[in-house]
Amino acid sequence: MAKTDIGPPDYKTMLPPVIARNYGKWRYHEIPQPGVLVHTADSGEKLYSVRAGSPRLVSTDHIREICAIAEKYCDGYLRFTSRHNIEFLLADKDKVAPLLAELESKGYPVGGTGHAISNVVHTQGWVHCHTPATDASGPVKALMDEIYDYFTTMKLPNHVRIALACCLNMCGAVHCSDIAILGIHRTVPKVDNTRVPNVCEIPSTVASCPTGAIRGDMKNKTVTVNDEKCMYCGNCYTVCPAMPLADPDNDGISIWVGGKVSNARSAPSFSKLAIPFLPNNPPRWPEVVDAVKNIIEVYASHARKHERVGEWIERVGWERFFSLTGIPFTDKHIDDFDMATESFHSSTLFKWS
Amino acid sequence: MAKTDIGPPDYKTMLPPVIARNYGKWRYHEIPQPGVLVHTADSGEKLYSVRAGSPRLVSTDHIREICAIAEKYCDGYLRFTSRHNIEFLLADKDKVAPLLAELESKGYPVGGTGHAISNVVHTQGWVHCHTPATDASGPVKALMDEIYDYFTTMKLPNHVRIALACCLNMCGAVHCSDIAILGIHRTVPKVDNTRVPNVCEIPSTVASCPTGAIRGDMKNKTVTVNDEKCMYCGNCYTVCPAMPLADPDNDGISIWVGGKVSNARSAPSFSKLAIPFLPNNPPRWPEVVDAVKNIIEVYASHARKHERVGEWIERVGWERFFSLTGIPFTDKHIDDFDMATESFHSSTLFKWS
Amino acid sequence: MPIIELAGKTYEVDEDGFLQELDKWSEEFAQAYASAEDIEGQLTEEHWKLINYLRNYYQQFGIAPMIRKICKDCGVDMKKLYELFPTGPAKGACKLAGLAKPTGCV
Amino acid sequence: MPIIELAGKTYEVDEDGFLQELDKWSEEFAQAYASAEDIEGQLTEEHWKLINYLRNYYQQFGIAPMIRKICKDCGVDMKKLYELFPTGPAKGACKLAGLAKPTGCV
Amino acid sequence: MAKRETPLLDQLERGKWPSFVKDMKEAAEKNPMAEDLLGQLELSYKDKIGHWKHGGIVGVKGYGSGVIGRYSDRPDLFPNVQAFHTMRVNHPTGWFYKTDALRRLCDVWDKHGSGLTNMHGSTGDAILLGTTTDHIQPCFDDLTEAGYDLGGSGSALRTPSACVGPGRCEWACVDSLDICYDITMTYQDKMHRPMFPYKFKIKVSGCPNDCVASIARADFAVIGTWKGDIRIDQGEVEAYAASGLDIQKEVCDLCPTKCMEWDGKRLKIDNGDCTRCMHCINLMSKALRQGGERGATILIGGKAPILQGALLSWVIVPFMKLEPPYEELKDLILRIQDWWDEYGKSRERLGELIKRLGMRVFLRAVGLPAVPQMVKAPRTNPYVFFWPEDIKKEVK
Amino acid sequence: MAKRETPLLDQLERGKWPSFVKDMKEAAEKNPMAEDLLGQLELSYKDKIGHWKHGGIVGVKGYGSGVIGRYSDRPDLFPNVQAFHTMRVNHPTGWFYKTDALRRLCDVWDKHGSGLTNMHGSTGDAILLGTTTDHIQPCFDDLTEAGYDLGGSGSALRTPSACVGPGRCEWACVDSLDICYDITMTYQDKMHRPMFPYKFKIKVSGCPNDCVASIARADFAVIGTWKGDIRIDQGEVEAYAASGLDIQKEVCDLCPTKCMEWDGKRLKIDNGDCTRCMHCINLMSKALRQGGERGATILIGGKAPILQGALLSWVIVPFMKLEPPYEELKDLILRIQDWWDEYGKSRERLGELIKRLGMRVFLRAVGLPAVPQMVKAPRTNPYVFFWPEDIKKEVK
Ligand code: SRM
Ligand code: SRM
Ligand code: SRM
Ligand code: SRM
Ligand code: SF4
Ligand code: SF4
Ligand code: SF4
Ligand code: SF4
Ligand code: SF4
Ligand code: SF4
Ligand code: SF4
Ligand code: SF4
Repeated sequence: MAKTDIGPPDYKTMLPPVIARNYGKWRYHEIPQPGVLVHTADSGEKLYSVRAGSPRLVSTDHIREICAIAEKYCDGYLRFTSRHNIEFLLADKDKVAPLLAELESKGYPVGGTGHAISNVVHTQGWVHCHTPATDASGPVKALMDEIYDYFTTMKLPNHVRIALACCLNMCGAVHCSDIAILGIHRTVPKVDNTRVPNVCEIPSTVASCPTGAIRGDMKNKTVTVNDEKCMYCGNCYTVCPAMPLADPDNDGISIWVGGKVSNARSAPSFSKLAIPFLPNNPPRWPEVVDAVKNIIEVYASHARKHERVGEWIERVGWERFFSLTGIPFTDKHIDDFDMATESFHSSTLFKWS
Repeated sequence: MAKTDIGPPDYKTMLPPVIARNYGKWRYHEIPQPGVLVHTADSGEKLYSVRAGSPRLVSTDHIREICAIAEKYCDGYLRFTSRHNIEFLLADKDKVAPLLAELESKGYPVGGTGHAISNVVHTQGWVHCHTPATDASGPVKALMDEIYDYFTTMKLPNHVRIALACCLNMCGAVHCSDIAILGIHRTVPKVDNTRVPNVCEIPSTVASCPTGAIRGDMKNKTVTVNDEKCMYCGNCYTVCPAMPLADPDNDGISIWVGGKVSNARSAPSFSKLAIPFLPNNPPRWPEVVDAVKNIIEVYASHARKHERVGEWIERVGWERFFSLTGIPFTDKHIDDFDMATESFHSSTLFKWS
Repeated sequence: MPIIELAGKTYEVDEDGFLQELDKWSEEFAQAYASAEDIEGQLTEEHWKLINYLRNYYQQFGIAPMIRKICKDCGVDMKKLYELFPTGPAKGACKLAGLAKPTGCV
Repeated sequence: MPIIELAGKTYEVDEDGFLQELDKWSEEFAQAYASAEDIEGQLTEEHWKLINYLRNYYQQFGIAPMIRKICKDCGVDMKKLYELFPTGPAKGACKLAGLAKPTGCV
Repeated sequence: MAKRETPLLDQLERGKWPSFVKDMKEAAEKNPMAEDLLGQLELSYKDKIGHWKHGGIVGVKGYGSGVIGRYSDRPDLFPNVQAFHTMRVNHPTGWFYKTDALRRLCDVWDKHGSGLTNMHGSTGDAILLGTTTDHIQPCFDDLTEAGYDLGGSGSALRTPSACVGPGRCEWACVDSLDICYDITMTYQDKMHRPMFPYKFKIKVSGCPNDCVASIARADFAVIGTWKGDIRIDQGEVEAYAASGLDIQKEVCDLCPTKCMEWDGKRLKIDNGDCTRCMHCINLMSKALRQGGERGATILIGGKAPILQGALLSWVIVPFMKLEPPYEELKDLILRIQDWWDEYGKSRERLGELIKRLGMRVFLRAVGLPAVPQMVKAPRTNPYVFFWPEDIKKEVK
Repeated sequence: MAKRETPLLDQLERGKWPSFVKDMKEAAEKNPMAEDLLGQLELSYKDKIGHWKHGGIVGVKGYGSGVIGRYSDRPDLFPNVQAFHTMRVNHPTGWFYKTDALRRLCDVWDKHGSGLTNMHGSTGDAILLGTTTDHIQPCFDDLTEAGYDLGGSGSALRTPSACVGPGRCEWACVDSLDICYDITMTYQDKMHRPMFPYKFKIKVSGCPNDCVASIARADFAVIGTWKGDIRIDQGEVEAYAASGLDIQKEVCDLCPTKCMEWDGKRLKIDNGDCTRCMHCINLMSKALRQGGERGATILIGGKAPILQGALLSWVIVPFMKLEPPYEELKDLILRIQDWWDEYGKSRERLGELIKRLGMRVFLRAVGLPAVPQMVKAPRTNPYVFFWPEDIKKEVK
């Protein structure tokens, strides 16, 4: 029988010697060019990190290629970032340029540092999950192709964190991203009364609904859904397989803006609804790509230096965000859930546009 | 039979001629001294308003005395303000000084303008209501005696609006005041099972409870209260007389701060809990008076010019408010109702004190 | 609590004259009590329609109906309501119908 | 849906081997199925205690109990639980007990 | 001379602020109700508890509101306040009085009641504190004779109120007094004959300073505002500066949108960014005038905490022109009340109903368009409802 | 060469950003599972719908978590992905790898699975995408052989993660890597054998920049911070200014508490007002160093929107010193989990439970004092509960 509970490999065995020597004693850093970080330790030693983009969904061969590069330039040391980029870790300054050259020749985008758009945190989509309202890897690839330039340069007012989740479970950082792409269903689950009794726990299913749209039908050991109260979140499907709600004609994507995670300057905050619905249009989701690009560009040309997307919008006001981006404001933008009234404008302090 | 639906007297019949002539054509105003407003019209005409404090609970004789003064100096024209002060309206500048002299001699405080503390908006208390947890007129009188000076001068950073309500119904401006004094109960209602069936609507009583602490007992045509879930709001008593909750030993007063109504600079906002409980100590409520005075004085010495109480606190932080005032922070200050988590600190952006 | 005597029977009522033992209600009570609510003479069919409606509603739901509902269900408008019960639906009609004193409306 | 044969009877199960017609469950089913969940030989009294507990709970409340509750009510700790059902309470125990496939735990 | 001993209340005669106890004693001199009130209040001060029974339904013929019934729980000790009802008298809009009218009110009240009043109640009425059941109707008859009518109570329209506005204030962007009076007269029926699910309050302020606290205390708030650039008299600005106002620090730095610039000589305002907060205008009333196009922002839903927490009114119409006869406004009020009346539960305020059913349902029902000015920020939760017409019907 | 036609997916091979389709095709060359995955994904692109069935419970002996079961709903067309489970492999803390370790992982996966992975999943695991039921146990055996273990799934502790911290960053106030690793090793049992009401996530960031998004995505967030004055190297500040950084505009004006002053030569910070937002330090890493006393703020409750709306974690301990063996921290974690485990309903996250029962109940249960740092502002509603000991018992 296999050993259990051995835990992950000890990270200390994975650290390049320059890190081991200067662990916890870093003094400052610089970003001499997009994708290259130089950290200087108290000791004066320097660590060069070269950041390359990744599709995240990678084959073992691709990983082996990365390993080969790391062995060639980095004594076999590398890491991944919390946003799924690859970081090659070098002690030797002289190897940086050749590494960059090889990465370029092999088609690795180098960047994602400083005031850039880094990799898109995303999820499974049609590749592996059972509840997606859209694909994940596809829209991300289509989008990154289009905004590639923002990855490899640092010309934005501040960094822009984009995330995608394929359903309301939001496996990813969607609820607190500068720009978030969120798959949504728009039709109510179809209850399969023959299966519910055998595969679902009725009380759990009833309890799963945020709006109380589900009622238990004890006689028939099934449930009924009040269509009027259902907003297609899919949580009932998560607990009850006999209530599927995917609908090719009506599933699609919503766009959210202005969230952030860091405590820099302003407090962390949630993303807010910008566009309630865009159609699923595989393979390249042109409507989604255009919409995100438009928001980025309006932000790029209007925000002040160091302002995150949300900070910019808070300063100029949401009226202005909608008028500048040309995105229509609808009743769907107005919160009607739980804490709704908190978001209503309870003052006369608004702008005309 | 009496005429019905005649409505209130037409206000136009009550306007002094100088107002009738310059109605809607005022140009600017000045406050030459506390309690005196001078409004200049486009026409160049001037209106002098002299504001005097009032206990609000006034006898007909007191009103007749006011009338006599108004007849003597104002051709019989006066008004009351939205905070229950009296305003004598004069067209003749020369009568202002004699009016002030007479008011002083008769003990009328003149002031409440500009950066002052104006009259305390308050309610019925033990004088006329059935749900009070404290008196209204008494604490107000005791407080105003003590902070009288802030009424007759204009030396605060901005005006400070104080209100008092004797129960959670908050008949007054308590929920949006710079400083609010609120009567609270602290023990659960005592259900009189013999009376409930005849004097209460069970469904309304059950529905009246914000925390769902009340259950209908259909068999006995009465209700039961879950003590654990009851926070003594008294709303059940409002709809069901057989559930009294007044308790001389445990009723008392809570203090709230930082609310405002005007849209000047910052948006209108709710008052927030400063002191969860102070005892009812008639006739002069010394603990309450001291607590309010302390807050006023800390505000007076720390806020910047034009900052309302809430604006000052928002700038320096609530940590600082509690450390400066010496008011202890407790778990009662942390919201645990409905929108609770909205008020939790979801960032690392706080001060140590 | 005051006791009133109507058509030979005694009833416990509160200061406002609302019945304190709801099961003591009877048609005689309503009729005898009408004049106190400024209704002259015999209660008409229209009065009874409203009184019965109120009683049925209260028995079924345990609450007094909202005014709009009364008007809708009984086909009367506000004017008519006050003609029938000059002291108003809350004070007049509910009292004669033997409902608990309304608290929703102060 | 796959059909499995156990001790001479056929059962419809899902891909994970969870019973699809819950009323077909029997003690024979559980015993015959045990080896598939890495339990060797006869189900012991301790196994049955847990299986019966799970079934009773499910019948009463319509849901599978939370693990902590199982441990408390049956007087077992996590270690014991995994000893008895090496594939774990959700996969192993619930399957043999003929409960709907748990969804609360993925 | 009052016959009762009131050692506790006596202590509230001391001090510089005018004393209500003095007024009570004054009334008690000639009025036995006032005297017993004093006695009962003293008892409350001793017991630390109120001595009024719950509720009371009394009224005048033809009305369902306007009088608050009240009975003592110690009629044995205080027989003259056994019944002690208050009459809510609708004040003249803006609380303007000519003394003869005010004296008439006093005379009626001395004849029928305790001689004690609140000038005014916090909804705005002249509150006549305490009379007996018998006196209610005659008192009302005399009041109407004197030109007064009752205000609202119960599940009715409550007495509307307004700031002094054009009567005295240079900042009134709408005629708060006239609007308030017009509404009061138009809706007499709704005020006197309760027919709503619960109370409904309307308040009108002439500008965003909101001197009548409409945003916090009215279900329906009308707050004057303007479009167009703030008009600057640069000479007067300099005069303010010369007189000691620190324009950079006190004005520009406190402008919430930071849309003002002052170079020591000229003040510049980027009006597109201005949110009309009034701060700069408040400080320099001679130098700055609001923009030329006047109207009001309409906000709804404000209320005290019972049941689900207090609400501040929120924007539903950013800008509405308001000229007599105020048809657009009154039309909107009717549409809103109709909807509320149809769907509201008993004791459910307008704001609570909208919270329960959703703004989108409300907006559709009353025919208002969704605009960004309605929200501080768009929703953060993804629980979006779509309308049937948004959804593609299956064709297969 | 892949045998399936994938005209839609082919279009995603174009463009400069690395293509996952290229990787899938690469894997499909030698692996039939990968090939069928490609085919099924193409079908999804055509149909605009996923083709995976609901759920799946599979696992390895002795564990109740770590594998996500998955079955195709078109096994007729794609038999090789009829079962296609993913293994969540716990990453080395900080996602540091030596290539030999990484190659070992690839070898295991080529032997047992599809040859496709996510590096990494958004909780942090190395996700091995797709294997059959039969292969799960042998794959696990080979993984442990190679030095790896599974991560969390289900109602268990999830794989903790940490920012790079002291490994490379000058701003790490705590040893994010060591804390994360220590916790991971300490709680192996809680990770592999689900026993909670629902999932529980822990993330550790070295400073308020929160590069591992703990505040948004962890039930329990540890964020490094400091006490004491920010240390200023005035010479370096001047150097930044000389190099073109506009210190007034870019640094001081953006300081959220406006506690910085710059006179063109010296930078002054009023540290009592500083909320340690990192902004100035972020911009001048050479010139400014955090204060000398290091520790962490503990925040809890963060999560995605299901069920009652997303939550950001909130402060429960403003400052905790964190030195190995982190007893105080681990003690707190245990107390919290115990309480949650005792009172939480099925599928109720920690934050939701606290929302339901109240912070006061939580604080008392886990023995933490209430401090002002816990709230943005005190409550606005008057619905305050008092403790039994606050109340005077009737003596009468
Ligand atoms: C490598 C990584 C940590 C890791 O353990 O993997 C990292 C590394 C650094 N972060 Fe970060 N951050 C990393 C994810 C994050 C995240 C999390 C995320 O994006 O999901 C955040 C919070 C994002 C948010 O707020 O929504 C984050 C917010 C910051 C900030 C705050 C910026 C701001 O103004 O809000 C800084 C400060 C700065 O950039 O000046 C920062 C600064 C840094 C520094 C400069 C710290 C240092 O001295 O080493 C590092 C280089 C930054 C750069 O890329 O320019 N890092 N950083 C992560 C790289 C992700 C990537 O591949 O792009
Ligand atoms: C008379 C009155 C209106 C009425 O119809 O009765 C009134 C009258 C004026 N108010 Fe007011 N306000 C009156 C209640 C209010 C209220 C309502 C309240 O207190 O309940 C508010 C909102 C309070 C709040 O925000 O909590 C109010 C917020 C203001 C403001 C905003 C100040 C701020 O910085 O927040 C101004 C502007 C200013 O003072 O510079 C203002 C300004 C004014 C001006 C200067 C307007 C003018 O040009 O005539 C008037 C003299 C003010 C003074 O007293 O210095 N008035 N004012 C009310 C006097 C009440 C009293 O007796 O003290
Ligand atoms: C007299 C007055 C207080 C005063 O001394 O000024 C008053 C007195 C009462 N109010 Fe009020 N309210 C008074 C203005 C208010 C206000 C302020 C306002 O209108 O601007 C509010 C807060 C604003 C609001 O409406 O939300 C207010 C919110 C309440 C509430 C809570 C309503 C809610 O939805 O939260 C109740 C409870 C109820 O309706 O059952 C209430 C109930 C009451 C009752 C009728 C007691 C009851 O539960 O039945 C009180 C009768 C006292 C008595 O015996 O005379 N009163 N009440 C005010 C009316 C005088 C007038 O007509 O001018
Ligand atoms: C694989 C992964 C997405 C990815 O591609 O990276 C993932 C995939 C799934 N998540 Fe997740 N979650 C993943 C990270 C997250 C995160 C992000 C994080 O951990 O930082 C979140 C948001 C943070 C949070 O936990 O709140 C997240 C919030 C959810 C939720 C909503 C939970 C909630 O309380 O709101 C669900 C629904 C559930 O638990 O039933 C969920 C459920 C699921 C399930 C198990 C689907 C389900 O309903 O049963 C998905 C399985 C997909 C599959 O077939 O492989 N996943 N999930 C991530 C785990 C990889 C890893 O271990 O590294
Ligand atoms: S976001 Fe939804 S669909 Fe996407 S991986 Fe997570 S649970 Fe699955
Ligand atoms: S999809 Fe969501 S809202 Fe609709 S019934 Fe299911 S759980 Fe409820
Ligand atoms: S606040 Fe409460 S006690 Fe005071 S008058 Fe209003 S309802 Fe009565
Ligand atoms: S006092 Fe308030 S919380 Fe307590 S039972 Fe009555 S309504 Fe509920
Ligand atoms: S609200 Fe505006 S218009 Fe009305 S009195 Fe106050 S400042 Fe003047
Ligand atoms: S009104 Fe307010 S927002 Fe507009 S310019 Fe003046 S201070 Fe600024
Ligand atoms: S969170 Fe702070 S310590 Fe950790 S990597 Fe980011 S900046 Fe460095
Ligand atoms: S860390 Fe932030 S709050 Fe502190 S001084 Fe720097 S910018 Fe200001």
